[in-house]
Amino acid sequence: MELLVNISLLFMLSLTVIAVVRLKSLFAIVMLFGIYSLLSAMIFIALDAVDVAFTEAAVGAGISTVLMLATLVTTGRWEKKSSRSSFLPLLIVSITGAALVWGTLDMPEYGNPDNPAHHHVADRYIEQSPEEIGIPNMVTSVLASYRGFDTLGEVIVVFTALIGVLSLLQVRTPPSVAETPLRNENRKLSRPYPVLQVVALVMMPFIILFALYVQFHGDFGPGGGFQAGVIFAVAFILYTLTYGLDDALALTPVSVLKALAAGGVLIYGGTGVVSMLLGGNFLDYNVLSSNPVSGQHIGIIVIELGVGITVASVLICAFYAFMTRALPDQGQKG
Amino acid sequence: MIASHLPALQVVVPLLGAPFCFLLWRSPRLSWLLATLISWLTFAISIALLVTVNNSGTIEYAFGGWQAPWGIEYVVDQLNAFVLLIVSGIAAVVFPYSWISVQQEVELRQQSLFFTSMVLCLAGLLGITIAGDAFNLFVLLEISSLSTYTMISMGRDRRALTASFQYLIMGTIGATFIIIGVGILFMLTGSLNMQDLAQRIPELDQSRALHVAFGFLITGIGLKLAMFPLHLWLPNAYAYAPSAASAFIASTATKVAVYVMVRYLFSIFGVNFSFQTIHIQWLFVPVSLFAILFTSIVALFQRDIKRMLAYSSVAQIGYMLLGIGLFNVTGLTATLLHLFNHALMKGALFLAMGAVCYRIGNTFIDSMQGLGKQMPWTMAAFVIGGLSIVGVPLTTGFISKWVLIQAAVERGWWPVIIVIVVASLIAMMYIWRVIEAVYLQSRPENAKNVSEAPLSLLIPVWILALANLYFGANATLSSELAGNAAATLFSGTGF
Amino acid sequence: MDVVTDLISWIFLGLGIFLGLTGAFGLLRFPDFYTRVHAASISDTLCTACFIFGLAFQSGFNLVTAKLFIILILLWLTGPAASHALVRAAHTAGLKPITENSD
Amino acid sequence: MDSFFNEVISGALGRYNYWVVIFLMMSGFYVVIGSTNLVKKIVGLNIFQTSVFILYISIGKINGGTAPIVWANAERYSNPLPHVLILTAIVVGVATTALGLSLIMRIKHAYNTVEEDEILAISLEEDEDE
Amino acid sequence: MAPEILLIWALALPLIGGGLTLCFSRIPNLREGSTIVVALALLLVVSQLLSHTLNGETTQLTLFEMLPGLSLSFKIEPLGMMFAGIAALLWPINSLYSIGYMRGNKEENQTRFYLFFSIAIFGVMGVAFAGNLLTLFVFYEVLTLSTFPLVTHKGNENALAGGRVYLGILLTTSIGLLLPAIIWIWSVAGTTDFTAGGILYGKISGIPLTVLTLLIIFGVGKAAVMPVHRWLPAAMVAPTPVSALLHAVAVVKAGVFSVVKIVVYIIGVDTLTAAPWADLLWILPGFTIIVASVVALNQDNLKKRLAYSTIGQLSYVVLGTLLIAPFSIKGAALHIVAHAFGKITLFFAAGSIYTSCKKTEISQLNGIGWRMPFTMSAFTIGAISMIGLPPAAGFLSKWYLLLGAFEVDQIAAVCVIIISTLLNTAYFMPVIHAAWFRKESNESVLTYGEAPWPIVGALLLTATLTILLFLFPSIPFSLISAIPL
Repeated sequence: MELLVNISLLFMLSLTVIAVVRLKSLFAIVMLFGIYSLLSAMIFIALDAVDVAFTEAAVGAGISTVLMLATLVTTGRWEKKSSRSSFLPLLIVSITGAALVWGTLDMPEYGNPDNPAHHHVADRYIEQSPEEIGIPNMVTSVLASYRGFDTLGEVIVVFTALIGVLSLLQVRTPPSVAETPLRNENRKLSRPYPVLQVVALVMMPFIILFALYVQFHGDFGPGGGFQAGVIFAVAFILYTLTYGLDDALALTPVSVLKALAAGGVLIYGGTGVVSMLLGGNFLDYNVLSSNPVSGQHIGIIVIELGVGITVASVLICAFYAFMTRALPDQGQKG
Repeated sequence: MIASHLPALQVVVPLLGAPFCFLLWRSPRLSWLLATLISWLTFAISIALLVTVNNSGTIEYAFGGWQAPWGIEYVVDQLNAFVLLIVSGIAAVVFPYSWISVQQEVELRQQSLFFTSMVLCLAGLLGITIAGDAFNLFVLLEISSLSTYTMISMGRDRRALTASFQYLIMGTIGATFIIIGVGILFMLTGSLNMQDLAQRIPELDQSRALHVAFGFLITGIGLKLAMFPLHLWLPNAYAYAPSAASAFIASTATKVAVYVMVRYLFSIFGVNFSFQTIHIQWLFVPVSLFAILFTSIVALFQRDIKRMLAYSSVAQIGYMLLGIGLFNVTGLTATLLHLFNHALMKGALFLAMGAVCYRIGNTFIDSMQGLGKQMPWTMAAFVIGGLSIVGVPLTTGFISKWVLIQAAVERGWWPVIIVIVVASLIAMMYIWRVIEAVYLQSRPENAKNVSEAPLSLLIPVWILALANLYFGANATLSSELAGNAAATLFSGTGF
Repeated sequence: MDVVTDLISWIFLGLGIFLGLTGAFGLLRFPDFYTRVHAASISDTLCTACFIFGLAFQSGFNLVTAKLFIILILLWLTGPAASHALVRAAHTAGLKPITENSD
Repeated sequence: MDSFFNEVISGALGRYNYWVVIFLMMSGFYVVIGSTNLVKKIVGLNIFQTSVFILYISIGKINGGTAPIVWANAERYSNPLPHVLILTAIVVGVATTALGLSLIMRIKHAYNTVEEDEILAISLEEDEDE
Repeated sequence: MAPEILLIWALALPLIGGGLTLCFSRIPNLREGSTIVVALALLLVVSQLLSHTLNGETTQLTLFEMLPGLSLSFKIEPLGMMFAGIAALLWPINSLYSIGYMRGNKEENQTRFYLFFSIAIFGVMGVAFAGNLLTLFVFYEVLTLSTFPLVTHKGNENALAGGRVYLGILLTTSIGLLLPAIIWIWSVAGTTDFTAGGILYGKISGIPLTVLTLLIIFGVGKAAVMPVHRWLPAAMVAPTPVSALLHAVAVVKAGVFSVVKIVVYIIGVDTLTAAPWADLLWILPGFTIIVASVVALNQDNLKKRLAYSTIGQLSYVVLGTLLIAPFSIKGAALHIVAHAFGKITLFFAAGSIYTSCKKTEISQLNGIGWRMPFTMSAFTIGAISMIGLPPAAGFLSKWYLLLGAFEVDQIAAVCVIIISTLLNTAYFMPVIHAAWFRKESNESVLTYGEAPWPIVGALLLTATLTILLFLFPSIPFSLISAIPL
């Protein structure tokens, strides 16, 4: 059964990829990439990686695709025919692929419980993390505590991306209310997308609620700061898409988002510094409380919060920057 | 108490300093000041680390209190303490320099973002160097890469954008290759910790999968360090980035990548596997010899001096790989020495070009004619750096070449020596072009008259230029550090 | 499990499969954009509803059922809204539906 | 002979997953280096990376295991470590994508094209003009 | 003062001179004055060192130790002392001459001229006192690079083209041939220190030794053994004081000096004798001597003719060295001195003519002797020394060379020396003849007299020295006999 699911998913993935290679319509390619992401999220579930599936669906199929679509608005939807020969790339790819396949012959069998990968470091995570960390989701334990520094690094990567996006694409400063006194009335008169706006407004609280659930339930089930941050960002992306960038900017000023993005990193890093000050190593949550396990709890909750805040604000901010570039004169249309 | 946390602080200080730099976006000056402060602090930390390592041996630091291999570990030994010193030292010189240069070359809006990126890049590079965990290395690699792409894209020329994009694609492919390699290693050993991997890999000597992992890692790292012929991203990236960024990246980023290469070849895969099973030297030696000659010749024909220096960098990376390929302690010493020396010389040269760019707005050889009279100090520093590239005695470049030749002599590979000598001749020619234009031609009538660069640019330039002379005249310290590290790597005991 | 609930569940699932195939078939075979969206939106709403009912009967009455229903509400909210947005965008962009006279 | 075939089949069953993933990876890689449209390159990069993620997760899979969340009835759990690594890698991937896409938008603005060939041609002209 | 301190002063003084030149760049009188003062001070310092050396003291000094066993160090030994002595003696005279020349011809960029001149002297001091091959190499290159701005002083396309040839050949040969040779020596012997008797004994022999010797002969491009002589005529685009000091004294002498020094102190005379075909090596300079002399015959441009004469004369030194006979090597060393004084006189005279009447071709010189009697008298003395006739210094050195050639039974070499002497006569005599015995052509309406007094003073001094050296050769002789062979 599992084999069947696996094989059919892999088959569909292959089809998608072949379509991506062959198609010339960028729009179709981007949509296919979204599908590819969703399919791989499914395969992750089939392979027991629920957290990864969650993230892949939210990030790959969600944010990445949205950003790619925003890019397509400016760049156009069609790839031009290239005169370049495809021989060299094909050769490189074939050699690389052949090398990998050759390597697989000595690789441990897929799914075999005796594989070395499962028996050195992983054992301890599975056997001892429930006692050492005290939370059921081992992925969260490893992510936030055993390999907490990796996660700090990845928050910083997100933060770095924000720096890059902001330096490349400037977020528009919204026309202030004082400058355009008629704007609010105008908008009410010509509310462009009534159905969508209402739906969005109804959805938003639920999305945010769900984000919070994912944020704080990450210890027990799939989820955590990243996923929550992405979902949170999605709420505002939805709002932006239906109400326009100016309204969204009024709702969440960029300066606040920037401060939050930095703040999230600092919350995470600050936890590490505090643990250092309390006599432990950097990011050693044991010292945060008299009881090591509750210390781990506190630490994980705090750093997940930092992750969530940074990811959400970075993604929102980046999306605003993309929209500013994609729809440059939206503000004037009002 | 602080002393025991030094390895963490080395990376955490810039890592957490960056958000503060960013928060000061309204005042680029403040964020620059903070960045400079951070760079000095990290420099102090790396000196302290080097001293500690020399006195009491390898330091290990377990993040989160989780012992390796379960947690992430930082390991400082003689090798990476040395590299840390190079990176943070260059940062401590370049960061103060960047203010004026950035003022002129980067839009006001982007300035504090630029400084933030620089701090992030520094953090990333230091992290790569100090990391004892293969996957953590990847994460920090991405931090440094993303911030580098950002800095490059801030160049004024629109080609900066395409250069940055090209680098992004190549860099990401490289990073992906690295994670494929790490993934296979994990699959075979179940560990990500470098020391742990080093212990487990010898058991797998004949595994085809291990060979593939090796191939992917070397290719991935090769992309990052611009190993010929994977260097195509480098010249544009260095040429169009803002001067401060070029100087910083050129003198640190590829060095760190070379370090990673050395770490993987010698510490993780081990000398036996890399050199006696795979025979990587048979790849490195011909490739680097060809790279040295070819890119030196290409450099001869560049009109933009920054671009010329970029090609020269590819050639210099060739020397470093050659040192590895010679496969003896002396050769490795030469590589490590050249890491240090090349950072000094390329730093001085790029900083001098930044000063020129500050005054005349570009770095084309035609517009630099007769500049020797108008910017005597800047150009004198350039000459020192240039002589160092050529390998003139009493400059650092000579020391590295000397030791490299020594290594080749030990091997008895005379053709290698001939290539080195010929390449030095070519290097002399391309440096000479500049000297001739700058000193022996008069300033064209229509060219604008400029004055000497401001002191805040000159002082960093001269710090590096004098360092070139000092470490060229007295290389005992640097060669001892490099030699010890090389000997430890070869003995296989070291990590 | 009760045979009756199982049966009901499978009826729903079968209906869902039928509607889904219909929608997919329509998506491929209908002549223009608007009709295709129409076909797709059927699989969006009724088909998913059938699946969820079917699955709800499969799982019995517990937390999973509640979650399934929340998903259903979500899909019912977003599916039609998305179809609406698509059609509206096409209309704004000036895409004309095929009518009898258009040939 | 039979045993040989059995071996081949079981070997293939133990590796088909890797092989398909390698195919996906290489297709993505091909899109990156083979296409000239910058957006398509980024899409290819994402496919390349996502496929690597599948490879990692495949490494962590244990037959008969369940998701690594403590659960009373679980016999054995799949390996959580690759999951953690890939969570990180996904986020790194989206960060790179965002940066790459913003670069593309700026390139479009500066060159009015996102085709590598055309940009190269323009750049060559510029180099000659200087 | 202790010799070590003196040594440091000898190296530092030229640099100080250069610095002073820069400081006083706006006050020409002070600038040139300071140059002369520093040059005299250097002469004083070097003469002090000379007295130490004559007492048989050897002095060593390590300035930088870059890596263990790789250092920048100095060592005073007789041969180097002699070279330094010539340079120190001729620098003040040349400075005097330069002042006259540069002002007389209203050259531009005079500060740069004096600055690089000083740096070149610094290079010479370094070469002379070098304690190991590396140090020699470094200062050899300092000399090359610092003379480039002097060669291209005029700054026009012609000068730059000449300069490129100059730099190209010298750097290519030194880096491409000499440096590998140094590396080779170092890899074989483990050191590059100049040691009496050489350091290669038993370390290298057979064909490789011959190859190594060839690498050195051609690697030291400044010795201008054909075919690496092209730079010398090319460099004649330089102003005359430059040609005079640098191409009669500093640069070319640094070249042949290096050859002698390497043969004596690195390879070792005995070691070289044992090398295969060692007895044929002299053919290279021998060939150069003959060819250069023949070419010189056909040059109408006075400086060009002097340049080819220099090529030939340099090869005497190399020839003397490669005959590997004690007498011939001493003769070679002596010829360095003799040729220096003689050739600088000749160049000074050429510059003097150019300054006073802008004549550069030999065919224009008819009757010039009566208009510029001092200049042409000095020229005649110089020429006599070049030819090797008494009472000029050239006679002594040629005598020793001949003795050496007989000592090792190289009759062919004897023939070469004799034929070349005839050729020397053939290309110098017409000039002297024209200057004194031909009537000035009537077309010339220019009236001119002697050149400015600093020029005349300088050339008379050097001419006098040429004679004095013949009459009182005790100092060079005692130095030469102290060379450990």
